[in-house]
Amino acid sequence: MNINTKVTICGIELKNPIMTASGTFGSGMEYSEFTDLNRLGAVVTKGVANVPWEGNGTPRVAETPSGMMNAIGLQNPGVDVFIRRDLEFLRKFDTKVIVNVCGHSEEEYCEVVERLADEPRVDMLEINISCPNVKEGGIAFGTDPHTAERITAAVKKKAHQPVIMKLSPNVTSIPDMARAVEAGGADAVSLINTITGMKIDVNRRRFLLANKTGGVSGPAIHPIAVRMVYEAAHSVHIPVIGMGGCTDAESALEFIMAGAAGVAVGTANFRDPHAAVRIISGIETFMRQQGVNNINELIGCV
Amino acid sequence: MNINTKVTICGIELKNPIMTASGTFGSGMEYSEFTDLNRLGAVVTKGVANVPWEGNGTPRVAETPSGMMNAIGLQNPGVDVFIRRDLEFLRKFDTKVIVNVCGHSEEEYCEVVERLADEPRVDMLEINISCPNVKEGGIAFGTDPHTAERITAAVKKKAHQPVIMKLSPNVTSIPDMARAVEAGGADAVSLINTITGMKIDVNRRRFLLANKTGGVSGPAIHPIAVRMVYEAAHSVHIPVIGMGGCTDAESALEFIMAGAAGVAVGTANFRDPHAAVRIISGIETFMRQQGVNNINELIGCV
Amino acid sequence: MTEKFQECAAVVRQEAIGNGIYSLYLKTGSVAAHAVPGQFVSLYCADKSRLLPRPISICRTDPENGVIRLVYRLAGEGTKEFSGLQPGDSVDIIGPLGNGYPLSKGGRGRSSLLIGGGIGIPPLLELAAQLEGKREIVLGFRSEQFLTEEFKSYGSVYIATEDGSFGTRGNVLDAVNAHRLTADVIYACGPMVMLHFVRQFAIRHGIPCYLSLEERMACGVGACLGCVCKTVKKDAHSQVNNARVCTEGPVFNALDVEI
Amino acid sequence: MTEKFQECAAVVRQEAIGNGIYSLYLKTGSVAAHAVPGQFVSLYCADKSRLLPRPISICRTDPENGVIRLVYRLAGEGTKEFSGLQPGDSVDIIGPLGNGYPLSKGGRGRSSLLIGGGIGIPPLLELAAQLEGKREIVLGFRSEQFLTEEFKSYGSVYIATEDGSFGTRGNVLDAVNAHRLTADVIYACGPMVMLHFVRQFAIRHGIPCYLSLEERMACGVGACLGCVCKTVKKDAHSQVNNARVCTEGPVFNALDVEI
Ligand SMILES: Cc1cc2nc3c(=O)[nH]c(=O)nc-3n(C[C@H](O)[C@H](O)[C@H](O)COP(=O)(O)OP(=O)(O)OC[C@H]3O[C@@H](n4cnc5c(N)ncnc54)[C@H](O)[C@@H]3O)c2cc1C
Ligand SMILES: Cc1cc2nc3c(=O)[nH]c(=O)nc-3n(C[C@H](O)[C@H](O)[C@H](O)COP(=O)(O)OP(=O)(O)OC[C@H]3O[C@@H](n4cnc5c(N)ncnc54)[C@H](O)[C@@H]3O)c2cc1C
Ligand SMILES: Cc1cc2nc3c(=O)[nH]c(=O)nc-3n(C[C@H](O)[C@H](O)[C@H](O)COP(=O)(O)O)c2cc1C
Ligand SMILES: Cc1cc2nc3c(=O)[nH]c(=O)nc-3n(C[C@H](O)[C@H](O)[C@H](O)COP(=O)(O)O)c2cc1C
Ligand code: FES
Ligand code: FES
Repeated sequence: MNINTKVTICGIELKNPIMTASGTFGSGMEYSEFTDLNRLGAVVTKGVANVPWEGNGTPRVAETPSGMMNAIGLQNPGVDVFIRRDLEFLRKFDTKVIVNVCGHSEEEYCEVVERLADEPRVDMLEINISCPNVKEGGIAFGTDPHTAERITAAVKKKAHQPVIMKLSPNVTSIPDMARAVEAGGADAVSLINTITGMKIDVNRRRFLLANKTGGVSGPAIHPIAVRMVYEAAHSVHIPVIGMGGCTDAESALEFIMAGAAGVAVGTANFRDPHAAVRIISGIETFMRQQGVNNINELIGCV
Repeated sequence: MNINTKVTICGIELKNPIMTASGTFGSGMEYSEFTDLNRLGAVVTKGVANVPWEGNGTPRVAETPSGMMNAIGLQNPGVDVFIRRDLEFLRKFDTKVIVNVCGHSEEEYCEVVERLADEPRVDMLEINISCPNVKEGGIAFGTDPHTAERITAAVKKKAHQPVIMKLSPNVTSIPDMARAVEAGGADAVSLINTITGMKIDVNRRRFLLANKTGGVSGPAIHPIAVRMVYEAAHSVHIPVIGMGGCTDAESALEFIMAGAAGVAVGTANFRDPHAAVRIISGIETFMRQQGVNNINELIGCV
Repeated sequence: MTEKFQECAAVVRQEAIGNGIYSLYLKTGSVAAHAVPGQFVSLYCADKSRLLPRPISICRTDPENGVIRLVYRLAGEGTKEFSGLQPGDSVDIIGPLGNGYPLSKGGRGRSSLLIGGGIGIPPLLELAAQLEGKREIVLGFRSEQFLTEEFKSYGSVYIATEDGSFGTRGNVLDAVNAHRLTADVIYACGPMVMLHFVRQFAIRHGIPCYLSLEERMACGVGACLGCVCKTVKKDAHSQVNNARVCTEGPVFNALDVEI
Repeated sequence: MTEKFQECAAVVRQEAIGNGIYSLYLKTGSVAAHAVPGQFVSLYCADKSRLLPRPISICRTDPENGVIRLVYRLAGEGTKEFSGLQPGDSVDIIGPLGNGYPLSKGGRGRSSLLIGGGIGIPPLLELAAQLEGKREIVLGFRSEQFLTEEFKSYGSVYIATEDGSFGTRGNVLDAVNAHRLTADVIYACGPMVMLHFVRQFAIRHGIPCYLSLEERMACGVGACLGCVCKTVKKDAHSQVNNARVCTEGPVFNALDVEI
């Protein structure tokens, strides 16, 4: 059977809907030892800012039941080194490149977007307004519809590539947030970023993470993410990229059937460096078994 | 070593902070075959309405990674049978009784509270304004601070027992919600109710639960719950009761150290009917090992 | 209702008795001694990511040795875990759960028709063994059979297979009709759609009929209200037209439930 | 940096070598052949509720037979799971990870001081075996010793115990001072507080010193930035004063890190 796994998001054709989730895959270099980046629909890079960021103190990661918590705090080498080193590295691969952008202010986001505007290696931009681990910017922008709309509009003015706005799950209403960024001109939305959590070391009576709180990711949050992806897909007309606990073909297909045109694999990489490629193969097997010729038939099919 | 596990919540003394979470323990009858209810700080009953409720269609439950999802939809026999049968049953035990109350409208909540007002067997009321599985009432009241405050004030007018308002995690700001119910006159807050999730049966391309969405509970949500309990405890002056994925002494102590005066055990009962009693013993062991005489020293100690 | 126990049961032995079908013998403390036909146990998984106990019907009980036998089909991760259990291992269980079949409706001097479909067949084996009167046993399979030989010790066995590879081609009712079977009472267990038609058959022929239903469960002991089925009349416990499959069931009088 | 492999490793054998201390031998495809002293592997748990790989240092390598030896202490649920591994079982691993100790700093004609504390001791064993010059080895324990006999094949061993039950009462530096030990290079692994004082000692005496650090990890391969330590100078990869323990480390020149 001839199956077609190609999806088109904002006019960009991906060979399949599976991409890596920002911050869990570096810029592909580390995992390229294990996995063939050419198999991926896209690589989404770690968030990059206008200048290098130090990130938070350690411990920065902790395990939770069927999940993990992180408070990296968006450590990154800054956009200049990113372009010189990371984008250069990605040039070698036949996959799409989505650059995740972070900032403390509208200006900082815009500065990065401008710097990337003429980089041919950048296929799309994902604007992270939902990081729970930085004090300013990040989640503060991602939990208020008005701010989110304003930032979207500002970024869109500078961007030469399609703009994906990355939403936070830490909100009362996903539809409100999705509609806000759509109104601001977003070309797509991605969700979910991590859910804010906390872990306490009871023997030492103190927080396990230096940052006190961290973002929960992994299979634990998958059912919550699927619900939110479904809500987003049913409230906007732009494409939705789903993520949160995707570990196998089944959990990826849940996102697709809930309405996602793309699916990002994050924490699962830590458990299995081959996760993304394994998921792609699994989806192909599913399509063959179920007689689905075109993956687009499955998007939003429930 | 002589240890004191007694806590006082709204002037009611509990022999220890461990209670059952509403809806996971019936009214104690079913689990009394396995576990000694006299050991519990309190039994929190399944939500009760003014009249019998049918609840949702089936399937109503599904497993998720380190958690589960339910959409019971608050099936209950109505307050009359509840008083006659369930309260009567609980009379035999030396534990506190907290009655969880649900309704579709302010009037319905008030009706139940009035019916219970003069029941001596009811030590406290827990008002569920956070059930994600009913269309009206429930979560609709629990995600808007103004509505939550109004309902709290209305219920307080009728209640003869202390009123605990049960908060939803499906909100942008827990502090806003906690402060709203405190302003409405709540004597305590409890949290978290379940987080709305969705599961899709990919082979059949349809929702796994008849209700489409359900509430996620269990260890998967524990770090999220601890964060929210911490936030609540740091934004109001009334006592906080923590719940969400408590399965062992350690996870209970996390809630206590985050600021909870009481901890409810829910989904863990399904994995182990002895869970609550095991947790109580575990806390006692911890206190002995760490030389903690009085559990109140641990409340909010991080 | 029988007394319930939570136990750590020792694996006596386990064998594959068909394609993805396993037969597991567990040594219990009290469960075997208290179980009646049609009851089930719930097995807890060792893997901590899987919280909910898995309900599995009791296929045979050996109260003297405290052993129960379960026959189950690989369905997902939980049953996959159980399929790896070996003598020396143990598994946490809770049971016996549910009500079981009313034996007194059949028995001496009366004829019983036992109808089982697929993985609904196992609980009928202990029932067939404990009933006393005439027993006609109809078993429906997709293709491959299991347990049929053992049923032959307790009555006449009629087979239906979907692909016609053995017995009547079609479903259990096709076999019932082909052999013009009838009885004083019908006991059935199997997929919902089969039970639906068995129920209609029983009502049409005015035969008392007991159906063992299946529903997704959380607690298994009646506390969570996860596992209800629709009842014709208001249920005494729930005060609505819902009964708990794990507690009022899994066996219901066909006249009492809407399926 | 060496090449990394994800493998399913077969358990050769496992034994308890102390109170809650286990010695595990794994047959690997390529890890053993590529590992250098001071590198580690990460072990994945079978239980699906535990996602993150557990970093464990390589204690010995037997490249000819493809076997690595790990020595670890029961710390929580993951190591508890590993402690149940038996010959015939297998475990998923990834490695060798990290940089390892710079062997050339010690070696023939030069003297090395190896300082290990508690569960930081195991990786020093392969280092001691591969170094060639004079080796003085200081091992610190709370009370119970492990691996000391094996170290004796490779150099002079000095013991410190917190409770004074053997050797110098106190910490490893008390033993270093008591025996007036010095060397051309120091290699150390152990708790952060021990490394802090070893670093100060080395700087004070102007001895080149390599410390193996520990930090909570997620990916173990440099992708997540979970495991950083503070560096004195701007790190080339991060462009800030942070280096990844799993990639730039776990072994750092004492002059380069702030601990
Ligand atoms: C009263 C009763 C008796 C049963 N007796 C038997 C038996 O004797 N032999 C047998 O093979 N099977 C029996 N089943 C079905 C059996 O419970 C499921 O096949 C099993 O739970 C699947 O678990 P899993 O982890 O392998 O599948 P998964 O699909 O991974 O399980 C995920 C969750 O769904 C639940 N689930 C999945 N399928 C079913 C189902 N069909 N019914 C109820 N819950 C389900 C599981 O319990 C678990 O909570 C019975 C079910 C009930 C309700
Ligand atoms: C580079 C490196 C080498 C190590 N080498 C050894 C060794 O040779 N022998 C040995 O016994 N231990 C070693 N450790 C510590 C070992 O990783 C932890 O003891 C182990 O991960 C605990 O896992 P657990 O599931 O039993 O504990 P849990 O506390 O249940 O683990 C929960 C989470 O915290 C992490 N964690 C807990 N303690 C530590 C710790 N001390 N360091 C890093 N992560 C931790 C776990 O990996 C897991 O992700 C090493 C650590 C690092 C970073
Ligand atoms: C260690 C780590 C670092 C992350 N860094 C970023 C980041 O830089 N930018 C971003 O938008 N999301 C970041 N995320 C969020 C992920 O991209 C993803 O949204 C989330 O982890 C849920 O997916 P998962 O459950 O598959 O990991 C990070 C997540 C993890 C675990
Ligand atoms: C099956 C089920 C039924 C529930 N019913 C109620 C209810 O009637 N009223 C209520 O306030 N909360 C109800 N809850 C929510 C729990 O009381 C608790 O807040 C939640 O499950 C989180 O705790 P846990 O993770 O320990 O289960 C229910 C939860 C479950 C799993
Ligand atoms: S499974 Fe909980 S009531 Fe039946
Ligand atoms: S653990 Fe991920 S970078 Fe080191």
